[in-house]
Amino acid sequence: MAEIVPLADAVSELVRDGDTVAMEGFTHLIPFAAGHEIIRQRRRDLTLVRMTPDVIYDQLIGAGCARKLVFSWGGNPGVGSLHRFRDAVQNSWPVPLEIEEHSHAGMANRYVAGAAGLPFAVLRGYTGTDLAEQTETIKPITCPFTGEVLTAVPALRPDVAVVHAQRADRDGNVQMWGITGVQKEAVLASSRSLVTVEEVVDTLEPLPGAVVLPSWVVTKVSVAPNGAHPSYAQGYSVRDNEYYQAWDAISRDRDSFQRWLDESVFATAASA
Amino acid sequence: MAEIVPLADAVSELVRDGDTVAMEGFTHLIPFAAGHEIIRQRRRDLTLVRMTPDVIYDQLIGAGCARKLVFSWGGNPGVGSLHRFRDAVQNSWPVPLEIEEHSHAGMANRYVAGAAGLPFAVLRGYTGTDLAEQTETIKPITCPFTGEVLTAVPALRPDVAVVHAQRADRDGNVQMWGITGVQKEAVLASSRSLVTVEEVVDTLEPLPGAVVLPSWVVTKVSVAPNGAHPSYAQGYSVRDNEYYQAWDAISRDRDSFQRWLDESVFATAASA
Amino acid sequence: MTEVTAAPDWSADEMMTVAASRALRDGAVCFVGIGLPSTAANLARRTTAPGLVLVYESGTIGAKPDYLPLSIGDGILADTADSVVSVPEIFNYWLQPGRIDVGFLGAAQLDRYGNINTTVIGGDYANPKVRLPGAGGAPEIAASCREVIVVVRQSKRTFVDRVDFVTSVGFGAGPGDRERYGLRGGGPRTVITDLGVMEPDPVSCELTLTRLHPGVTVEQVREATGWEIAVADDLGTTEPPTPAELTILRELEKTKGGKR
Amino acid sequence: MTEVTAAPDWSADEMMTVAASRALRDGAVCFVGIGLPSTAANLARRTTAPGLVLVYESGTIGAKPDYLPLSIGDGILADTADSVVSVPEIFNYWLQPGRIDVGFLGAAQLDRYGNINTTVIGGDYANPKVRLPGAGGAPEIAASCREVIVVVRQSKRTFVDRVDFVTSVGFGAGPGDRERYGLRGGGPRTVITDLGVMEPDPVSCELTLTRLHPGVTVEQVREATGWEIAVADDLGTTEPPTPAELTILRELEKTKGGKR
Repeated sequence: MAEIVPLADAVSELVRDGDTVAMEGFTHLIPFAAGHEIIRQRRRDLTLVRMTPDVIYDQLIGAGCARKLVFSWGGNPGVGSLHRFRDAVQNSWPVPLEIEEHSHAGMANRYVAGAAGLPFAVLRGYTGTDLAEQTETIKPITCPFTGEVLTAVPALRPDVAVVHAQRADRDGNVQMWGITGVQKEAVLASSRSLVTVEEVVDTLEPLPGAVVLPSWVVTKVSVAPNGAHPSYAQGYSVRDNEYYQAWDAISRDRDSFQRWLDESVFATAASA
Repeated sequence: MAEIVPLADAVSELVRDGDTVAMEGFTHLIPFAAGHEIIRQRRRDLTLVRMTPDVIYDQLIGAGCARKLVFSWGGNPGVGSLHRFRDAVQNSWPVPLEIEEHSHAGMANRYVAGAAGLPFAVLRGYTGTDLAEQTETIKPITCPFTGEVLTAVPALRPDVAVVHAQRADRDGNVQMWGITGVQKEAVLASSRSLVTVEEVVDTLEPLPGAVVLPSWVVTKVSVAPNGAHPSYAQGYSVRDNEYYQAWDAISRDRDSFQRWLDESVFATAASA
Repeated sequence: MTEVTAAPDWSADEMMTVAASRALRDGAVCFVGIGLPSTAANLARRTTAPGLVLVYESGTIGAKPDYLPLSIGDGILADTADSVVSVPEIFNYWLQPGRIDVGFLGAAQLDRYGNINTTVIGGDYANPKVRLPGAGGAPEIAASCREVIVVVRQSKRTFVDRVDFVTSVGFGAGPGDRERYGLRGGGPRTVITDLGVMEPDPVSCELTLTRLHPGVTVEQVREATGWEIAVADDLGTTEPPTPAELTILRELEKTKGGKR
Repeated sequence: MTEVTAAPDWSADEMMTVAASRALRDGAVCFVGIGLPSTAANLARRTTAPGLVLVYESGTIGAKPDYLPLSIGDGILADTADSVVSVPEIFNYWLQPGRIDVGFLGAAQLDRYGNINTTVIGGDYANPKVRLPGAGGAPEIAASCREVIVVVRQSKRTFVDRVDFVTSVGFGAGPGDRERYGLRGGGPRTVITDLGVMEPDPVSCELTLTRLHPGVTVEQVREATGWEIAVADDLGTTEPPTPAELTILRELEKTKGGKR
């Protein structure tokens, strides 16, 4: 059963130096508050896994939390490049960043295999691309019935998954709706999980399109109102497009990024 | 885009002698009206695919529509055996019935592979069982990353899928809710599809737990109110448990079955 | 322990169901088949294990039916579940990875190593004497749950030395087979019948009689078992059903399928 | 055909977007990326293809946004979709089996065989001169859609003889490569730029200039292309944007992200 604890305690207990951490949320419900808490607690040597390491991982990478990134698309959506990610890959700043690169279809299927307790997944993908040569976790596999050659990717099994959802009930059952991306798979694929929520309610009223994660597959729940900002939580907030645009200038320069870190992360405490 | 046509027309156009037909519905939303229409149109040599060939397939098998059954559990749920199925397997009555037998997990994954356009699916299953020796569509497969041996099953790609749903809109978009089983996969895995519905409405209001099949993946929609009877359509009807119990007596004997066929299927016409 | 007199006010089937319900730890996640397992699990939710999580293969997770469902897909299961998922998802994301604590199975035949047959009896596979329903979810429940409880009436026809067909693996041909097959769940922990309780010997994996239900003798069990069944040195006796258990069970049975 | 005078009242980018919108057949199912493709697809829904079905990789099927979304995961897409599915499902059940008619892609580099690079430019993979965002959904969109439309501004930096990195396959190294790779979609059908339209030669698979936008010369296209581009014998000219198209496009752009 999931325990409901303050965010700082949850991060401190669940995320350890050297862990493989998957923070998911596909444009919607990105767990920024938890990400900032991980920076604040100065975690190091993390392997960060995420289909779209957008602004949230730009922040973690720039803060020096990561030694490796497993991903399929690293950009600032609607804006442009991720400057901290680029600086890490091109100049090893602040620390070298190893990368393991996939396509969305590959990453999604790696989570599916992890959630399903399988060592690998099969897809039609990568053939003819140069990715297949650069990434060791892409291999051919032959159909035992037709002889057709397809592509295999290994399961993702993060140490901890971190996602944001709209609500939990007092037993720690979690409910999210709108675009729910790959969050169910990320939680089910991981050994431990932290879900930040907009609020805790008495009863989770069924809603169209809602995904429920039963309490017994969640490790900790933390209340973090607006914890997806600058992304959004459908029914609670809208996407802060200006933040994404402003991030381009903040992150372009190491000094201005460092100032942002000091002022917006280290000088503040988790809100719950 | 799905065309909305009378059930007799839909069956006549979509289901052909010799076809592989998947009629799905897991206890809930079983397409009985469509099944009776297939019997009424005296289809022959069908390969019938269904995870739980319960009373609906007992009727089709007894009526001589099938030459082969692909399945994972053939019983009268909550009651006992399927006598027509048994008579066909044990005594080839009215015609011999070839069987291809799987477990639920295997069948579900075969539909998943079909829906996903893959030639096979991988699961942890069958190892140590005698099924693996009797069924040719069960083979070992080795993980290219870990060397672990798992089980592969080939995709199901029926010629036509038949399912029942609560509603469609006038464009042929289909909505079902409650226990939705493997119906989405069955429709997506098949070359053609027929969806019978309780009613056609102007707008499909979003509902908790609802699955929507867009019109462009459905071939025909037919209105068949109470078309899942004696199973049920959540929000429209309840399960007719007495029918399932009565079926035991009707089906036990070839003559009483034949009388049931004449009176309840051939002497009646599709209602829409 | 209650002393048992000549005519108990409960049936052997009731004893079996009550014993099965007591085998469920509060808070456990339980994959429930229809029939006796569902009755036992729903009884447990109302007695010793109010926090039991019921998962049905129809995709209903955390179902809390207020009456006994007649099938694994009754509407009440979807209406009261924490989450309803597709059938592929229930097998792939929930059963297969080993998230389920207890799998509850019945059997047409059961052998000394806890292997289960629900496929064919007699003849051979192509020409069976009796064709049974088949596998359903059982093979993967038997493979993947942390432990399996089998509930079945005991008779020589059912309790056989070797099943005619292995539909679901218990301990195969003995120690080490589950590991060889790569099965990750623990296998049968308990077999509960109308006569008593059998558990696998920790060394030989053979089902061993560990408890008799009140009023049942070892001889009766031997006569209802198709192999020379081992008997535990510390053979115990099951506590008879309490009045509360019986009342709740009988109420439950009356509500089967939603009748009230 | 409208005669084009010195200063048209539309920009080259607007011409590109309008041309892309016209390439979408009414009723087609279209897998839409963000940026120009999304603008073009939403323009088409309001002009020539009201029945266009928009599918976004965020899992929104049949989205009908009443303003231009800023990301592939804006709330308006979920709110207006026929169905919202998980990200694994959108790739596995909807894109991979070839259900999508048209895939819409951009490119950082594009070569003569329509191969696309969005990964790294210059240096080598481990030490690139410029690190780009990477693959996202593009490789499988390029592989599986019945046809692909590429929308990209034309320049020598972008239109290269050979991409530095094949992120998404067009026609590989030429005829037969798609079949060899087992790719089931048809590959790039049209490349639409701010200068004109290129289509693969049916025999050589090389991108060939088939249409110029009004006011653009072949020479301009040659100067903006990093290989000796072939020119179709029947080189055409694009119809300029109609006033209606321009009005709707400009209204759309104003609503980007929900601003009104």
